[in-house]
Amino acid sequence: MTQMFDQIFVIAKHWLLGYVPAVAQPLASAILSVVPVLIAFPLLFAITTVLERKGLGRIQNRYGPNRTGPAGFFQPIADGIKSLTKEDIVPLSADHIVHFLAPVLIVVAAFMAYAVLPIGRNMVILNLNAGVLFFFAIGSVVELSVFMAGWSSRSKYSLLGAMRAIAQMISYEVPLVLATVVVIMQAGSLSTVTIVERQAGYTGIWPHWYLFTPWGIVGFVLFMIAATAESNRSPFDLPEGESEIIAGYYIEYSGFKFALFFLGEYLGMFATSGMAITLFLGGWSAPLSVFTFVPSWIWFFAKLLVLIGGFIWIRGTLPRLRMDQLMNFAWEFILPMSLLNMLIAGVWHFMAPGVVRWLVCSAIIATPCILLSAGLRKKKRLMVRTYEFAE
Amino acid sequence: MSPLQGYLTLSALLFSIGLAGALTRRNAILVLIGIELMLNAANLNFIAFWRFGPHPAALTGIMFAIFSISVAAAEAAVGLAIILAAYRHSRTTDLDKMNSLKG
Amino acid sequence: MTVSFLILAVITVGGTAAAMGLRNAVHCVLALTVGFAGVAALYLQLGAQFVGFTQIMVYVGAVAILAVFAIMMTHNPGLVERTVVSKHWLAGSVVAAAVFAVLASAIGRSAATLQQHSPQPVVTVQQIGDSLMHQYVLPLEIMGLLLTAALIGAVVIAMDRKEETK
Amino acid sequence: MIWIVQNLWLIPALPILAAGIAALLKQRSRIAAASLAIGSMAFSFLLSLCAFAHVLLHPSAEPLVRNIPWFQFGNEWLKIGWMLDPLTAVMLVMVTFVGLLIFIYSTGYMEHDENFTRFFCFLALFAGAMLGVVIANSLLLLFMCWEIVGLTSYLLIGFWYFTPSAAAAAKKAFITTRIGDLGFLIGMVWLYAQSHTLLFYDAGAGCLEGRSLFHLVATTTVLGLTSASAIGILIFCGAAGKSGQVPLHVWLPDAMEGPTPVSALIHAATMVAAGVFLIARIFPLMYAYTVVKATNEPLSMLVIVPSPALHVVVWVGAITALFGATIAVAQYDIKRILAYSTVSQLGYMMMGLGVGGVSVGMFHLITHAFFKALLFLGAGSVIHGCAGEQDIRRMGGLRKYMPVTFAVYAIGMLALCGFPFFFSGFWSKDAILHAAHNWSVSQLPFYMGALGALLTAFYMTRQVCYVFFGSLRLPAAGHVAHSEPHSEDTDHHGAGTPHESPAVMTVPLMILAAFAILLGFFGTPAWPWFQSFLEGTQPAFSFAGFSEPGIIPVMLSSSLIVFLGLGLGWWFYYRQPIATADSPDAVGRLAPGAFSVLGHAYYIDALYGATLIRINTIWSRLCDWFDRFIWNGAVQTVSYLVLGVAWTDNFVDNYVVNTTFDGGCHTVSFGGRVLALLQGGRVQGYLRMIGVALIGLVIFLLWGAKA
Repeated sequence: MTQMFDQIFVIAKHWLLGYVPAVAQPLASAILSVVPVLIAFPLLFAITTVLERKGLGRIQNRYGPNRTGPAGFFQPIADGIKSLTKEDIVPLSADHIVHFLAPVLIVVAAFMAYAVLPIGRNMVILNLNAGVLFFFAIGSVVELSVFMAGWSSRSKYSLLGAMRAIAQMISYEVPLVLATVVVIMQAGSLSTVTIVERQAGYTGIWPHWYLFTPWGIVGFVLFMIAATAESNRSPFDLPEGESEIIAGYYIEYSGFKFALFFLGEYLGMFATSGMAITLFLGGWSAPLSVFTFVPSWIWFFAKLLVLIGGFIWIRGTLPRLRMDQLMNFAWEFILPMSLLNMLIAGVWHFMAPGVVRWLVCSAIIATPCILLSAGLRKKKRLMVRTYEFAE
Repeated sequence: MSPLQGYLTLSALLFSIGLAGALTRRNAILVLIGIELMLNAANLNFIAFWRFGPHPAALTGIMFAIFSISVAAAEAAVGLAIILAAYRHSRTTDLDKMNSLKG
Repeated sequence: MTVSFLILAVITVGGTAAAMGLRNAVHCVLALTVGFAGVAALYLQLGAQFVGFTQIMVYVGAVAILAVFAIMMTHNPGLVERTVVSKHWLAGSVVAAAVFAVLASAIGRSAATLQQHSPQPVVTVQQIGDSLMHQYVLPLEIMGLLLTAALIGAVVIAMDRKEETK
Repeated sequence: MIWIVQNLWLIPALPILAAGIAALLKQRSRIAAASLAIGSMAFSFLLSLCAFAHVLLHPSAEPLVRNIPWFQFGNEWLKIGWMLDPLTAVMLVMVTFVGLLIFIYSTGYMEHDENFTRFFCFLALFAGAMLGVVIANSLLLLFMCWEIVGLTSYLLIGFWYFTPSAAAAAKKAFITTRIGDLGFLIGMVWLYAQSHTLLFYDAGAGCLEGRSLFHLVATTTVLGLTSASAIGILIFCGAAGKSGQVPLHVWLPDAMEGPTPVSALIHAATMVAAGVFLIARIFPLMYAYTVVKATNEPLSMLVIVPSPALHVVVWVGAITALFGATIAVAQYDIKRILAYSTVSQLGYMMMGLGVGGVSVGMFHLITHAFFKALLFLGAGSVIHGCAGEQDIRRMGGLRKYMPVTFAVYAIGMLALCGFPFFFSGFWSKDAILHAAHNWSVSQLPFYMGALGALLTAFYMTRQVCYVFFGSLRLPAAGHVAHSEPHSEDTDHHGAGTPHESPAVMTVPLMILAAFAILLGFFGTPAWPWFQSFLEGTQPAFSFAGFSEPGIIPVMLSSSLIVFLGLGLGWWFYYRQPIATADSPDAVGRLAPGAFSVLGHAYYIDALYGATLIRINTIWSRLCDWFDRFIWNGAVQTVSYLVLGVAWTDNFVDNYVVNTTFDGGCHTVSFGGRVLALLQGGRVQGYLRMIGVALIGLVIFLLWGAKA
């Protein structure tokens, strides 16, 4: 029974495929596996927007959207209608083709990233041998589209915003990849499915998630920080800043294209969160062996929602960084720590299991972390933003 | 015409396109890009020969491609850096104007 | 000679040709990314997954962005470019065409020797990693050294000398 | 092997290491330097105690040695090493202990000196080198440490190098000792040539062991001396230089220019003792003469059938003893008096070595080390208290102002005089006199020694009366004393009222005083513990020791002499107290001429200045002239010849070679210019060429290869 629920989508897909002539079957199966993703995640995006706005409202001690529909839950629909019906303004001097391609490309890239995410047991669109690599390769396309957006609309603000965004993305892509390397070292595979299966076991009731190892914790934290920066979310939302470069690289966009950018960003955020879940939080596997009866895909989305909640919370509470602080943070703290983390993964791999291994690895990571942060704080390179003229 | 020949012809075409670009463009950056294209063509050759070669079990072709890709990356970085320096020196990236060894 | 190959070939050649032909440098780079993507797709078609993704990551993700940055930094609106091609463009294109002709004829002549059809080899990342770590470990190390040197060298070369004089 | 013997090298190594570190310290880090030196010294002292205890608990006739090959030359290894035997152990304990006390004392004495750190660096180096001398088992190693000792003594005496007299004294000390060391060096080389080793004890192969001794004695050289004796005499030159024996004693009084702790360290405890110790170390060599004459007698018999070397030692010692004592009578500088008394005491030691063997000499050395260190440090305390005043005529009545110093000084003085029964000096000096009395060759040394003892008592009494009794004759603060530039002079108590020294100075004094009293009882004839310890036999306590022939008379006579000396001193200097600083000396009034002669130390320095140094200067002038005109002329001519050759070469180059060469160069550069046309600096041009070349290559490969 639980099996049934777990595999319900797979079963449904095969059932549907039964009605398709054999010639068209590959195409049909591809469509059948892609379309649900194309539906599910935009829905999640809609829910997330309203959740975020309400959550931020609560954090900032005000009501969020609460007019449209029950408790304002139809707000995203209203927004969608609005952005669809708005006039699509393109600057006269803009490079029309590129200006049009940019948002499309960003959304397409964001969607392609889902191809390798195992949403549930046997529920991955294509099980690539180099899945993780694919994921990051696609992620790097986003930068290009951002540049296209910024450059094509012939505006100083957008160009500067694009430059900022790209600089930030490139500098945080390095630690992002390095943080995943530890998992790859341990799992010995680049295929997301394999990585999840490696974590799916249990000792007693406790799962074998990579989160529960020193390098796992550190890697997860680093990965999430880098992911926050990758998806331009607060406190790293430098590319858009009302005070400096108004809306950043999509300042010249309006109506549906703007919505597409919005969508693309959130999809990218979901994708990285999903990757984080796959790499560190055991993908679709249940957190405790007693909960295995709950279908795997539910677990995946549950974890995803938890991470999104975390994102919202951080956005509501943390102040933004300055640009230089952002860069220094990336190159002087995150990068060394992730390199060190790889070392620890190696040590962990070659030491005998036991308490000693834990202590040694934790010590190796903890001491440099403290020293480095202390040193940077002494050099005034790494601080919370100081408001020079306010206060 | 065998698939291998197709790939080889394609790579030859890429190579000559890159060469043409490198020979005809003024902008140093685009010249560099043309060279990158030639490298790509070479990589395509490696892969094609690996694929249709006598014993693909040996990963020589792939290895060579990987290494040359990384070399290309390094080369691009250094080359662009040099172009930047040259631009800072003589406010242009026009190769016809950058024709003296010492400024 | 499959259809997919032809499509990819057309995309690639078109992209690269546009990259070498367009007037606007940024357009060139964008078209170039299309060409790179096409090459990556060809790799995938040839069954070299890893190389294909590496290609996308390195070229689309890094080299293209780098080139774009370089263009942005070296673009000075002061001078208007009458032409994008250099003085000797004719000689250059002739040479390029001759090279293609020679190579193509060589390939055509060697048609007889290139007839064998081997089955699609499956190569996992595992194998690649193993051979990188065992058979090709020395080239790997040298590559790492080269990349480090290139990193530092690029930074040093591109660094603005004015800061030192300050 | 026992760990202490294994690690004996640590004892000198530690202070030397400390010196090395202290040399790197900054001038201001005084605490660090002092604690380094003192700490290392204390550690060495503990180690020495361990060594001493080991020797005490496991007495063995054979010394424990540890030899390590140093380097190879020719086909034989040069070995160095260290050894542990009663002699070494005793010296180690003495040097480290006294050194430690002196170090501690110095922290107080030098506290106002700005070169504090340098001072302690030198002190530590000196102590280390001295310890090296003590433990060395190879004459070469001993010699090296010996030279380091010389160097450091030079540095320390000239510590206040900015006072010309100190610099001169330092040079004098260095050069004088060098003269002695020349003999030492020659003797050493000769010894190596004779018995192909410099190790003292090396499991039968050492140069102080039977085989080589027999060989040395068998060969006779000039004046019918056995080579053993000749070598012994040569080495004794070195010992005489270090130990200030006549005629090489001149440096010792001048060395008083150094800081007082240095004087104590150099003159009381260690450096001067080094000479005596050297003789004691190579005693078998000196002694060997007779061994073979009566082959069946063991080495360690006390009644000596003297060898010529020992003759020399005895006579030099006796002369020095008397000589120093006489001079000391007429000195006014408190430290010079002590210096001359040291000279005479060293004479006693040498004499003791000669007439009574190792134990007698060494016993006096040890006791003397303690009470002379006590006296010097006491004198230092007096000088310190009197704001750098050294002239005893300007002191007086100090016993009221510095009672502690007075008490300990009195103890030291009595010990030096050899006050009967209660002071160490008595027993050790008595042992020497007794041995001299039994000396088979002549009685003269005994009488000289006795006279010396009388004078010793006399001049010590004189000094004490001058310094501590009578009325205070310290001048006003305006008059700043001559030597010892204490920066503290003008700081506090400049008014001229003496003050007691701080505890850090007085405590070591008390300790030394205690030892100055007690040590004597280890060597009484009744319980000759020390002698038997040195000879490795078990001490037996019996008053029968007194019943030996001649002991009682000698003792009585010597104590009588002492009392006589004290009485004379009292009569001259205490009965009518010295009123003013300028009032002439009591003895001086009796015999002014003799007194002034004594006051100028028999004009020995003047004599040397008139003879040796004069000759030396003339000779050096001669050499200079020779160098200037003969050699230099030769060099000049050669250089002119070379110049001529150079000129011709130059000509040939310019007008023959270059013309052809330049032609070649021109053609080459022309070709280069032609080829350079290809390199227009146009990258694409190069690239085009490459493309063309590629085409050519492919065409060749395709069509050309077939043909």
